[in-house]
Amino acid sequence: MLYKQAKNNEAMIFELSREGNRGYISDAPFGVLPDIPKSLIRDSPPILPELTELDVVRHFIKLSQENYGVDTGFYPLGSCTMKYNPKLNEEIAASIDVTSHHPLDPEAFIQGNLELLWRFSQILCDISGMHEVTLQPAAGAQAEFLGAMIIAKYHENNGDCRDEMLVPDTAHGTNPASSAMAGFRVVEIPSDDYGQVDIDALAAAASKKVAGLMLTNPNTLGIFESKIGEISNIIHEAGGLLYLDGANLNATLGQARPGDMGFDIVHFNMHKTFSTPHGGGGPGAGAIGVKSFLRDFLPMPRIFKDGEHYTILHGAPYSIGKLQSYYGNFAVLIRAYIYLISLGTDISSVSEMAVLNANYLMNRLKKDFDIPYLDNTPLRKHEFVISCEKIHKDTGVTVMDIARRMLDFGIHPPTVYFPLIVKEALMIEPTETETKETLDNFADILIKIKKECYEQPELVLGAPHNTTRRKLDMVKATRNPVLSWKMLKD
Amino acid sequence: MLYKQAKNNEAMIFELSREGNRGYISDAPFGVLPDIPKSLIRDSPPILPELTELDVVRHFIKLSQENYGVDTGFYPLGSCTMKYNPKLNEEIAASIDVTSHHPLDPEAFIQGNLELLWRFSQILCDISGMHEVTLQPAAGAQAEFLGAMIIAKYHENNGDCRDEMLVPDTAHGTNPASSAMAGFRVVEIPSDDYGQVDIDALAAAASKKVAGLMLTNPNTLGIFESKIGEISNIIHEAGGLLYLDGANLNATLGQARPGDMGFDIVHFNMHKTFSTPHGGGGPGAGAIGVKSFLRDFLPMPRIFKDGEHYTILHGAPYSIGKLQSYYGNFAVLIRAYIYLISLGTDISSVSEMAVLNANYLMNRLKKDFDIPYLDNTPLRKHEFVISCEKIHKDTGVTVMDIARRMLDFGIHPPTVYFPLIVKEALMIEPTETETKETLDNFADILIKIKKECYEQPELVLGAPHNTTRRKLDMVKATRNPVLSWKMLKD
Amino acid sequence: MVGVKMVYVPNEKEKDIMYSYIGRQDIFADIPSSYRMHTKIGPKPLTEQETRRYIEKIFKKNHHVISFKGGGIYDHYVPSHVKEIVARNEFYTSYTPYQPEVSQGMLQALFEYQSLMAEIVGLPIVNSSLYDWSSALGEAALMCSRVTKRNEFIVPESISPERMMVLKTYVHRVGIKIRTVGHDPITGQLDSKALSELVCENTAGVYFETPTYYGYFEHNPSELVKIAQDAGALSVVGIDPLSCGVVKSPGDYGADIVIGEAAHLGNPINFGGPLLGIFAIKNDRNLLRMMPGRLVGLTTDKEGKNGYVMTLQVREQHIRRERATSNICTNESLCAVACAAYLSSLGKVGFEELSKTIMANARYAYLNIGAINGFTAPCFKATYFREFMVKSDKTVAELEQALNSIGMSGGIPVDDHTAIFCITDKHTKEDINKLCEVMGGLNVV
Amino acid sequence: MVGVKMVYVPNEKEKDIMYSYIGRQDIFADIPSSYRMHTKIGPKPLTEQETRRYIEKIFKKNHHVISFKGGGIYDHYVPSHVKEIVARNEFYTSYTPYQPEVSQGMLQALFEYQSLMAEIVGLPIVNSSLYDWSSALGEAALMCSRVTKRNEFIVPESISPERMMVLKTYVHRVGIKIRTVGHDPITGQLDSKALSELVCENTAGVYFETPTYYGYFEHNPSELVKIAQDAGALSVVGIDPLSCGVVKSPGDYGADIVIGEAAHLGNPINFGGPLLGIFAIKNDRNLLRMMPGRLVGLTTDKEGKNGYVMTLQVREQHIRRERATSNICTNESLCAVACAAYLSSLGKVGFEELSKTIMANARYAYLNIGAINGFTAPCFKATYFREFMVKSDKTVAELEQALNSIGMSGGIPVDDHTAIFCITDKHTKEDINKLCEVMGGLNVV
Repeated sequence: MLYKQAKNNEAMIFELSREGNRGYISDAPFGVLPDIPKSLIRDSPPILPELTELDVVRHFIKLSQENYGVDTGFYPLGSCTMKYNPKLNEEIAASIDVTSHHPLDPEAFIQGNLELLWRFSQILCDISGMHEVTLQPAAGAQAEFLGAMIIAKYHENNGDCRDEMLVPDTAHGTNPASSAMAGFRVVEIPSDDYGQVDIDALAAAASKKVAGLMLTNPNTLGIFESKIGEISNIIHEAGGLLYLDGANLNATLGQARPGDMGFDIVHFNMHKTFSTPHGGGGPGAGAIGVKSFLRDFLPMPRIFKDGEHYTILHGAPYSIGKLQSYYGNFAVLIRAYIYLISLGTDISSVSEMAVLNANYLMNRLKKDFDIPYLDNTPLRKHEFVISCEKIHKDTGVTVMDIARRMLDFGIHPPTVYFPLIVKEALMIEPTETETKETLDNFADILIKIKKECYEQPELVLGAPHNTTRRKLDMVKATRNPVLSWKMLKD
Repeated sequence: MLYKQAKNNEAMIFELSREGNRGYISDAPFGVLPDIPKSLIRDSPPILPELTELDVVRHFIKLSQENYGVDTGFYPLGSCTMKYNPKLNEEIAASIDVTSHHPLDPEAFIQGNLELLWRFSQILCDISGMHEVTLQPAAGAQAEFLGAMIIAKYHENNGDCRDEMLVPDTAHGTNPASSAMAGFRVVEIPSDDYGQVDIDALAAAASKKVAGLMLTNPNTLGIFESKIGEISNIIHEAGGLLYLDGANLNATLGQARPGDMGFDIVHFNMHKTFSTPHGGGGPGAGAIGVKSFLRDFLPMPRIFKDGEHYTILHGAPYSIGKLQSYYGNFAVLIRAYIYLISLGTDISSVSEMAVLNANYLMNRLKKDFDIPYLDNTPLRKHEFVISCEKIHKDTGVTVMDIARRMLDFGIHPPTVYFPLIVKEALMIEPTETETKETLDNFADILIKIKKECYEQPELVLGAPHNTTRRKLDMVKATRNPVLSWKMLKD
Repeated sequence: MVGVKMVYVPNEKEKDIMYSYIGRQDIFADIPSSYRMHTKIGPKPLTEQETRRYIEKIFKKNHHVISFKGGGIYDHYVPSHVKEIVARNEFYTSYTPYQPEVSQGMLQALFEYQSLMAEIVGLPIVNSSLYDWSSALGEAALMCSRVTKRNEFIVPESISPERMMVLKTYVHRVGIKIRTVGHDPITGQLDSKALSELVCENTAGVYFETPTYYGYFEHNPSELVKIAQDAGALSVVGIDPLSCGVVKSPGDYGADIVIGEAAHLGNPINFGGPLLGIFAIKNDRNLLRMMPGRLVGLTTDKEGKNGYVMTLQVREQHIRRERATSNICTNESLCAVACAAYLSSLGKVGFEELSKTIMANARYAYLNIGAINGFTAPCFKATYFREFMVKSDKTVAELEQALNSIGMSGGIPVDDHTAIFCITDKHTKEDINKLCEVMGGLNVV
Repeated sequence: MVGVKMVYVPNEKEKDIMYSYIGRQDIFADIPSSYRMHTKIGPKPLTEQETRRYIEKIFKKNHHVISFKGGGIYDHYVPSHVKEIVARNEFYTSYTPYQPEVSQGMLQALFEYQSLMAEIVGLPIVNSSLYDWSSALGEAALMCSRVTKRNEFIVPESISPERMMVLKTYVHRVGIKIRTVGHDPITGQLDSKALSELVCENTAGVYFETPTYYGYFEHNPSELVKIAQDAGALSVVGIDPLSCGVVKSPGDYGADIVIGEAAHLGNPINFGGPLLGIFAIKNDRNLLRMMPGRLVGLTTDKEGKNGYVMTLQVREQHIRRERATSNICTNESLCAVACAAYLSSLGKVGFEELSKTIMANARYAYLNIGAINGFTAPCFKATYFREFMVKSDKTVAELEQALNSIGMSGGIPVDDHTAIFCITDKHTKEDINKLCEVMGGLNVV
């Protein structure tokens, strides 16, 4: 039986506007408006739509039904770790204790919040083997930028002028982008036949210009960089720093610690590894852990424990400064903290099942699909990558078509066309929160779609059939950008 | 564009069970289990399904998407007053103040709750013109039963043996059912050509055997019983009491008070008149207001204000006793109270727009549909009733088919086949919270469906086409009842 | 505040068009003028913020306590995800699912509630809820009388006074007589000999509770059921469903009707309401025909797919009117959905675990209380579930005062020196130790 | 507690089958053994109830205060229905909408956010969010430099110190120099003469804020924009969008880029995060190509129906890598949805009303504070929005202490005797009167 997504044919909110309707009314003023210079006054207020509370609710509830989340189905989007978002965390994050404090309120009034942040950073240190953690980055990419800035600051501080950042060819796009924002020239390191960093190439690249290496481990093929010890030596001997892109930390939680592997800087994604919801794109939250020799470069503010009291350090001479206002995405961090204290030592079962699920699913599929590097590297960690290149050559069906066809079965497709080194890549990350039945069902569907590619390619090419919208015209959207109601009207 | 409801093809929850999975784990015991006699011990625990938290969430979220509520669309279900349920009320009802108190906790600890109940009953008195209100009934039907019991008790107390309850032929089914539960013989009073109580028939029925009349005003045709003064005189002169079925109070809020019209007892439905959500069938909450001469018959407990303190009266000699445990459906009552204090004097705009919406929609439809009693009684209050008898005769399409066809347009159909005195009745109550556009859209669709009945009857007869399930076999369900997983398995 | 109504009432600017479309300005002209109001009633309208401040100010007059009161209202922990499920707009803003094709979600959820509760009580037919345990008892008495055409209903003396009052209200006017039967002063067990003597050709039903209002189980429920059935009466058993994780279900010993309270399985206590009345029967076509309340059944749609409908509606008031099996219409559906989500989350193992935990923790409490000088607990030689009687030298009022002073609320009084204490999964060991401390201190002073 | 993990991690009983299916027992064999952990790390697992108790115990160490601190974090009331909307599972548990056909809900909601914000700022192109105002400023500086190929960025001296620090971090390594321009000591207005002298052929962008960090408006923003544009630089304006209910929008006076903070429009303050950075530009293809952040656009599906997609992704890191217009990936989408729901609820009239209310209430506050002996407020001759500087004879620390002692938190310090106070729609007249009372009392003592 095929899935069918709701189609509510909901108009744009501006079209629902009717003069005189109100959806929220604020308190009447108790003060009197000052005289405002005429030149300052807006000619007419912004033309926001006018709706009742019911109109607004119905509109967005209908829209929500036309969206797909982890709570509605399997979401094996590779490298995004779309695990279940526990509801206790949501409830606590919505409580007044989390929502209502101003970050600049007096220390004495926010001791609970400071304690939570401090305790959380301690747990992250324990898990990662790092020595201090900052929770300020609003997201993984901002954490990467921070990591790159710390690398820069470290070398600057040593009077060492290094402007190259090494990045493997399997890296997330944010790595080179963040490096560039931090003023580095990006040097790409190729992968070897094992789907790992080519050690020779790395050694060749490791010069005095190298500020550091941004490594994802396990990498985006789901392959653990087994020569991490060697990599660490090469980079450190060249005077560079070793940075872990922690996007894939879910694979090693409680099994091995980046700090022990020689990483100097690690970033964490709360919305990947620690189960905070992704909100349709955000907010997430990031964190950066560093070894002790880098702690002075961390951004402000830092929180310290002083007996039973928690204090805030607002300035420090070597700090890189600030990345964003205040303490970071507190409401997201608190969810991650609750997740961690709830699981406690069971955290290792998260990585175990994440890895077991990925390997089980890969084995379910390996007869029917090409899995690059499988002969040389038979194990994966939390995710694995299939190549649909042969299907494409044989039938003309692209991996994007296959992805769209999966939608008809009520499954969110895996990541496509990434990593870039695999052609027609399908990057599958089941996560630990899914049952064996869900994995088996996914495998059956993917195999069925492969069959369709050969027997009824038009079915796949015409997909999706059962979603709110059929295949959308991306080219039109780019050629003639309509980005707002204002642009549409004009 | 036609609406399409989601189809998630969700299995029964027992089918999702996998041994060893857990969705909630309670704290470990700190005590030790007593020795339990073997004969007492259950052979094996109940076979409840085993799921993770994610499994449970996903299952019920998917089910919810296959349901239709006010928040997803227009719901003009006659006599049910499916108005918008304001979200502030939901948020407050979920707060710990509402959820966490035990009804028998010491008076001093629950003063806030007692005050809320007391204040609420005062507002209901003001609105209805009654003298005391009890909030105990769990629902409208239980309130009716209480009303009937009070009528019985009143006559008993007077040593007056009366065993007939008069009920108009337009009455809700609960009126006769509640009367019967209270030991009354039900005597039906016919309607006249104006769609109102036939005064002559009423006068003829009004004997010394008559305990009371249960009247709905406006009645279920949406027609105000204009001769209410005469009705009141007839009943009272016969020694009976006049009871208002308050299901349709939304029509007269702030416009006229049942107390002023001679009603001795009034019931209220929180989930109709006062915007509390209906929860897919409940919980609702009821209330009964009485004139002062009946207050001693009210159920226990009663709440009194004593200076700034609120006290509970648990027993009284003439009380009918108790209808259900404790104070009634507090979490529902609180929502209704918030609604009322928020609207305050604006409550009359609720009834104005409810009535205007109904009359507007009726006028939009009167050219195309038969509306009984319209010639004699051109005004309606909050609802109106169409007869689809002619369409049925002409095309064979029943009003139930028409109702099912409406589902394809994303609209919940009106009540069908009620009131019983109108053939192929369609009972339409738009409520005040809907916009003119929604009404216009509804009218257009109903007219379109009428056209379909004549031009493409198979389209209507085959409806619904776009809902989670197509037309369901009611006869099969009755002939071979499968009422649980246990019955299905066995 | 002017305009607050507009948030809930639209069409402010379209009113004129609508009035002129219908061709009249006074849409209340059919209300005799003597009844029409010419002044507005009610308080000043409040904005959302003002409303919240107003309510919160009143809430401040409540005080949160650790309460040991039960009596059918058991304050269990509700997992966050259960709350999130019943907060789904499509569930909570829907009406009774009269249009099944568009209401499969609620219907399936209710079918699942019926099914889960059926597993627990051991009977295959459970309605989709009644208001509460008390009114379920009233309905059960009425049903027994309808089915047997007899007019006596036997209940234990030890029944909860709340339930007894409600029962009396329900049967008062239809000529059903309530008879009571006592219990053994040592074991608390229902006096089966007295019951045997009480049943007769007028007995419509025999009701007993296990666990009883005093908290212990009937150790020989099958005997009680048999006495009823041998007399041609129906047996009605009242239960705390959670206890069925440990003890035999009423289905195991052949009960005809099972009632009880299930609100605590997934719902907060809400100051006593809404609750969730269980009503279950044997698979007996005659009983089914006479049963009160709504039933959801499985059927198929025109494409042959499984689907759910409300069924056997011919029993109900909206069709059968005064000959209906009950007047119930609105029930407690959403509480039943919460219950279904909660029970599925506990699962087979978790349900048994929780059932045992309650029993073990209650034992911890009564053993420790019983060990305090001047206190006796529990008071009967029997197996207890979650509630138990505590007798004390001091009066219940003195004890209550001492507990209140430290933010606790003691048991439900039975007499001047006896109260029924209740343990839920929210009580910690520390709570009980603190309770014992106060009790111990009371006697020292 | 053993087994807690099972709530989140399934397959406990199927692990063996799965291990044997893949034919290996050690799935971490690829991690060099020297790095593998042999002991479990972390605290004892907690049940849901234990977790809640643990957290609530820590929360008790917080104290709720009435705070007059703003600085970009404005504690506005969030209507209940807005919270309910963003709590929809389909919204909050979804990823970035990479598969548009199945993600129309989030895409349309984000398109609506972009559209609503476009109406407010008066520019047609708004991205679907950045992290916050501060990082938006950093991105704006980088973009100005990219677009103009110049390397100086001018900001007002009066900029918030938080934003200044973030800006410096963002531009530190790419060779952009920050230059500052002062303001008139009486009117607070940006020194347009100095600015005219400062702009040159190296100027990539000129940034100013209105309302400023000190709370008043720039009265001649179009002049400032013109100075920038005449020098071939881009003008960047930082705003509180709510002020645009009263004052001209940056679009009205021709700004090229608008940034600001919108979290307070529909989101709680959450101890400062998440926030909601606005980033808007003129309709200019060249600027559009260089813009950071995600954009949702309208298109059609294969049946010709309107639909939404993320568009112009070629600017982004996952395609363009080191040549991307920003590294931003995860943004603040759900906060943007809340903002869209909130703005649609206020509507045209409500937005203007609220904008004026804030302004009027702030005036009530500064007039009353200014009337207190020993206090000056506001400190510049200009039109104020919600924040204003208060100078006092007593030190800020003394004032803060007095306020803290009655559960209030005063303004954000500027210097020893000056602080910036902030008014939101949560402050009542009573709050402000109480504030004034404390201030008045302070000088008496």
